[in-house]
Amino acid sequence: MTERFEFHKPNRALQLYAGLFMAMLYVPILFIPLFSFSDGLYIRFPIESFTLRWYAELFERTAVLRALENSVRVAVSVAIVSTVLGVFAAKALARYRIPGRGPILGFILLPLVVPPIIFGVALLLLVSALKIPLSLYTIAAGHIIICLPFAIATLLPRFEGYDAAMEEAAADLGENGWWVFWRVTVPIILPGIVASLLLTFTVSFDEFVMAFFLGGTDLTLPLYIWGQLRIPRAFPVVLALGTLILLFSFALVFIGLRIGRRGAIKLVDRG
Amino acid sequence: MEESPSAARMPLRNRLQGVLIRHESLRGFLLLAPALVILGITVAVPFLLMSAMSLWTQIGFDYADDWSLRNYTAILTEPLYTTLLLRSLTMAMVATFVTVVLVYPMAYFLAFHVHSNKLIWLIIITLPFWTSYLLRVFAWRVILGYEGVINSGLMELGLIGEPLQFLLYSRVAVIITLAHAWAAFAFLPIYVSLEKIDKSMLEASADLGEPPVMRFFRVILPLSMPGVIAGTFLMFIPTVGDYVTPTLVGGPDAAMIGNLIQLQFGTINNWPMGAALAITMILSITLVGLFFMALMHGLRRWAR
Amino acid sequence: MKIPQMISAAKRGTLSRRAFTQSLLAVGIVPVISQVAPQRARASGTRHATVFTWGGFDVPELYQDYVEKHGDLPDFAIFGAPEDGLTRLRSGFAADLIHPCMGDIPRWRSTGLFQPIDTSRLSNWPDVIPTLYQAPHNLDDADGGVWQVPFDWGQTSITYRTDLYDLEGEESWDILWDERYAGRIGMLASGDDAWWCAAIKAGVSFDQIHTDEAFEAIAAVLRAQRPLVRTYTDDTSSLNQALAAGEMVAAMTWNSSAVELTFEEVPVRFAQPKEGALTWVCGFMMTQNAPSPDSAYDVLDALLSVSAGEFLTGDYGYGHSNARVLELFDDEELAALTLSRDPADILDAGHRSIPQPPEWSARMNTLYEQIKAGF
Amino acid sequence: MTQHDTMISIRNVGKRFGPVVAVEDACFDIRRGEFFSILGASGSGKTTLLRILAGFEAATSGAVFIDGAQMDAVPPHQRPVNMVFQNYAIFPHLNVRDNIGFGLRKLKLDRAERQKRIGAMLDLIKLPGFGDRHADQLSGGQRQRVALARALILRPKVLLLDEPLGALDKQLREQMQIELRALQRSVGITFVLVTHDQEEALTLSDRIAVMADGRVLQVDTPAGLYERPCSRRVAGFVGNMNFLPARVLSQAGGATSIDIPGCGTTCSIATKRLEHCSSDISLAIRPERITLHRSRPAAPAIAVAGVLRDRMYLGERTHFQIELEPGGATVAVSSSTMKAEALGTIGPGAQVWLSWPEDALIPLGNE
Repeated sequence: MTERFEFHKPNRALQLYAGLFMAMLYVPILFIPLFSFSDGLYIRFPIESFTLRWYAELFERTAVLRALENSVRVAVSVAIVSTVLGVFAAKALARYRIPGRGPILGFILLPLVVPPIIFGVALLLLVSALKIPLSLYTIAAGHIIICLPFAIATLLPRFEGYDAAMEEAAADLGENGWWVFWRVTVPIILPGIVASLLLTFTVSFDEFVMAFFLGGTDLTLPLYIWGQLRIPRAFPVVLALGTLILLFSFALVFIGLRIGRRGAIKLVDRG
Repeated sequence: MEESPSAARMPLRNRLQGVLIRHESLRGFLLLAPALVILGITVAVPFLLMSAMSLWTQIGFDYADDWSLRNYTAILTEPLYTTLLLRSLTMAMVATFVTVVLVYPMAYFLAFHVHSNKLIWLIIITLPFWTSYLLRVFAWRVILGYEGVINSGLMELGLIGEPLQFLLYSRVAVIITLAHAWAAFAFLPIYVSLEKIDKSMLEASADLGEPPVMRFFRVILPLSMPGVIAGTFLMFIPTVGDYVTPTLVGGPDAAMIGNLIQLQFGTINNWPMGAALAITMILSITLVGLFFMALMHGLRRWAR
Repeated sequence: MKIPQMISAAKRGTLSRRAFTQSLLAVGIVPVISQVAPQRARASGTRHATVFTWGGFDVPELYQDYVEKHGDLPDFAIFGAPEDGLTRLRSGFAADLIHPCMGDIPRWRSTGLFQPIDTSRLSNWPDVIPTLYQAPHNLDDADGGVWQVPFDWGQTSITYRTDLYDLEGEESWDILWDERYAGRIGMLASGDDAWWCAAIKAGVSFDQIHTDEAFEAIAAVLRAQRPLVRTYTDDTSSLNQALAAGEMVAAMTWNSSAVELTFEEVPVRFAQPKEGALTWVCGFMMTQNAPSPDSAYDVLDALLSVSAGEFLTGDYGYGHSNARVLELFDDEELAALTLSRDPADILDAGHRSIPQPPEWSARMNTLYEQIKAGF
Repeated sequence: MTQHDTMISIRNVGKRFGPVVAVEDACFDIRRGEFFSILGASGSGKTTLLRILAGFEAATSGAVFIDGAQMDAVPPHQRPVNMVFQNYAIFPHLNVRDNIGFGLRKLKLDRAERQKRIGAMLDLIKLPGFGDRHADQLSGGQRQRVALARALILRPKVLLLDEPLGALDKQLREQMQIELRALQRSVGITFVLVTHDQEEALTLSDRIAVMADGRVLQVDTPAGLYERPCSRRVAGFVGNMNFLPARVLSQAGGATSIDIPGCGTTCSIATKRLEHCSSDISLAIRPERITLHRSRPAAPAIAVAGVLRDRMYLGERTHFQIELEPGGATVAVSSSTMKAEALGTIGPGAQVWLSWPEDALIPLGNE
């Protein structure tokens, strides 16, 4: 590799800036775990005494666990549905000469640049016009809309990243479309699929605004948290819960992005 | 040579197969269909419904579907709506501008000065974006609060005698929170556009004796503009409609249009007005977006 | 195959198609095919009732009898304000019970979404304090039932810091309009409370509240207050936090804020303004097509029980509709909770809101939003 | 040619991608057991034609018959052809053994038979013991052999090869050419090779179709193409060729009288192929058919004077560039180095004479 002249020289000012930037990014988030160990009901700094009791209390609350269960159900279903649809759509976009490919891709990625409140409102209107009761299903339907762009954007580079001749070769060797898909396409794009599952799961798991409009009696975790934010005595428990969610999301996304490589970057590049 | 079976005598299955083989785009559309149908039903139809409803009027618990522009007239004439709309646009713009400016040097650093483990850096930078928005907003309450981290810290250091009040429940709080929450969205496209710049071209311009500062303004900045524009849009548009942040950290002067829309569908119970506000919001975002694009276009011409 | 192994295998590219298919089936397809909605096993075989209420009313302590009978808590849905809840019900949300206040009853009844409650099915009904439900619009003429079972009662008043707020003279609504403390006053964001309290402050008689003059007078009072307000919120947590921190010296609150802050040893008092506080009675209404009415009756009975009342009064500081609950507390304790042995003492001393038509609510809410936004 | 001998029949096949015409009215047959090449520059439509044969592209017009059966509605996986892809398309998630055995799933063989067949193919491609390697552990040549084995194990009627040697370096390419030819002889399957390398096509093929701009220009044996190109484009594509502008003076009987401007010579040649009406034509002549002289030769009737401009020593042969008249056309001459040495040391600027046998001139239209 050739020496990249000045870019190989460390730039002290930029390094300092990068350090500050990362601190600003993470410090606020780290206060959630920190205060989840505080004994007091109110947030006061510095923390006087530490406790684990909020975590213990967390596991006694059936409502939390139920909300967690609901969130997982919704997120798993959304992740699977949007990834499956994403695989088909990404394959079509990457492999076939489709008239109007640009506008179609734009339409699919549209939910990325529409405020979620608009989707929440619009879908609420649709659902109530059709007299569909609000439930976890309606939340899931809403989440699929915002997860599809993420799934497609993660999968599309995967499809574009390998030679279409692989699939042709499999067809040429006597496999029909379905078997080509299972024997060649899926194994090759598997990292993309796993990444898409993880990312869409996380997006759905954390989504609040659409769930707020589309949720019924069964609460997802963010809805539950929103309800609990108003109650002072519930509050430290919410922080404990938030800490666990943070840990969990971090783990999932880290794995997802690592597997999916540059999917997320490509995505924004297109947007 | 064998007689080829005539089309009519072929079983339907084979005929369909034949059609699919001959028409590649048809195969593509079949694969796309599930995604497009779902998006069509969940995006296009509700938007039409929303447009229709925005022309109705709420009377008590019922709608009068007498098709009038009453809601829009109210939005345009009553200061409440115009103020909130303008404020939302302004605050989103300020937050976006601040974020893009803060994020650019970081993206530059990562694109040009980091040579190994870029992926890990990228993951670490984007990680917070994937975690609960609610909790991130919440974290800022902890920091900006009256007895929050900043105030306690400054008091401890003896720099202030009394907690700063403008930190929480203010527009500043909303802008800081938005900037933090959306940093990743602005960061990625800028980074990608910087990363794409051919480094050898920069070496060439250095060879020609251009000083680094000029090189930045004449080569790097213009080449990264598409990323800056993409980042601006990706952050600006969703933030205009945000209502969680103003609710949690904004005070009376920081309410945004999203709050009002949400209220129309809740406490105020005027869905047609809510629909009209939502549509107005989309239209004004579009207008601002077009204006921004025109501005950028003009700037690029002028710079040439 | 365990998920971590699957992921690392996927990274190495060694995961076989069959293993992947199996994992996929295991992880996801089953829940997708079965159902998204939770299917909780019912000990009693009946469906749980869904209770649509404020956050904080979903705690096990209030539903002990129900849990004993059904083995688990009922389902909950949480609203920020009852009006949000009504909107949701109207958009097809299925709940059995919802928790509005007395003044809402006629308007809510007019939606046709509710059914009268047969009090003979409630074992605790004989203990319910009659003054809390004997309003003409609450009694069902046809079969003697009620539209709303009263549950909690209390006041909307001012919680102020006794150490930070320098009270001059008597406690009065003027505390929330005190210019010495500009920027350190907290207000409830919901018009249901704020508007009526402002009417008291403005001296508007509640039976005149629908008039244009009343609207103007109340709006003027609220506009005058706006520069003093730190924030408008319905979020008790924020108000308590701000009062505890001294960020606010006084705020419009319900009983619970003062009680909870006192528990935390914050020096506060729940004011008894000389003009009278806003008093309210809230309770539960049953929806017309309640999915599981039998369970809903069990919920109501549990809510009316003494054990629920003891918690509601002792921990939240709200009055409870069961007369026997008051016997558990001595006069001093009740006074500390700003409650009285006879609810009428409190309720009649203050002002109770009067039912208003939906148009009035819409006008009031819109106007209050404008005022909060600075117009 | 009887129908029995025809393996592939391409009938008026055309293919357009939107407004772009990739293949136009292709019409030729490929014989059973033949090593057939489609030669053309990139963008000539040769790969598209091959993909139409494999079934990856549907022809916009015309029909394709393989072994007598019409293929238009037959999807790729049901066609009796197999293909070796340009970059070999070795499945990255499978090892060599599974790559080669990929197509055997449908035959429902038992394990032993399966392994036997794969083992036989590994031997055939001289890679025994490589069965457990992954695609990324193989060299270019090895990949190519695996791709061949993977296609041949299904005993197709036709093997299609899309630039199979393009990714290899020169030495390996020459070695693989020999092996490929030997393989084709031993398995006796019809091979259809697509290439842009005329030398490769000439070396390997029984017959060649030359394509340019989507059209098939000529289908002939290598010798036929080399010696009797039917157009200037074909002539330019196959081997080196000099083109001299010329004018037809008269045509009578079997003889045509042609004037080559600038050399003051009128020559008559016997030809049947001069069918164009225009009198301006080109005379094509291979560099190796031209003889170089230091003085005007006596023997051949036609001799042209020129000035030596350049001389390149290429080992076995030596190349010369001769300018016929100042600023005019340049002619390339290739002569064996032995003969060139006999001319003595002549350098640039020297006056030389060119001569050729009469049948070396190929008159071609100026299209």
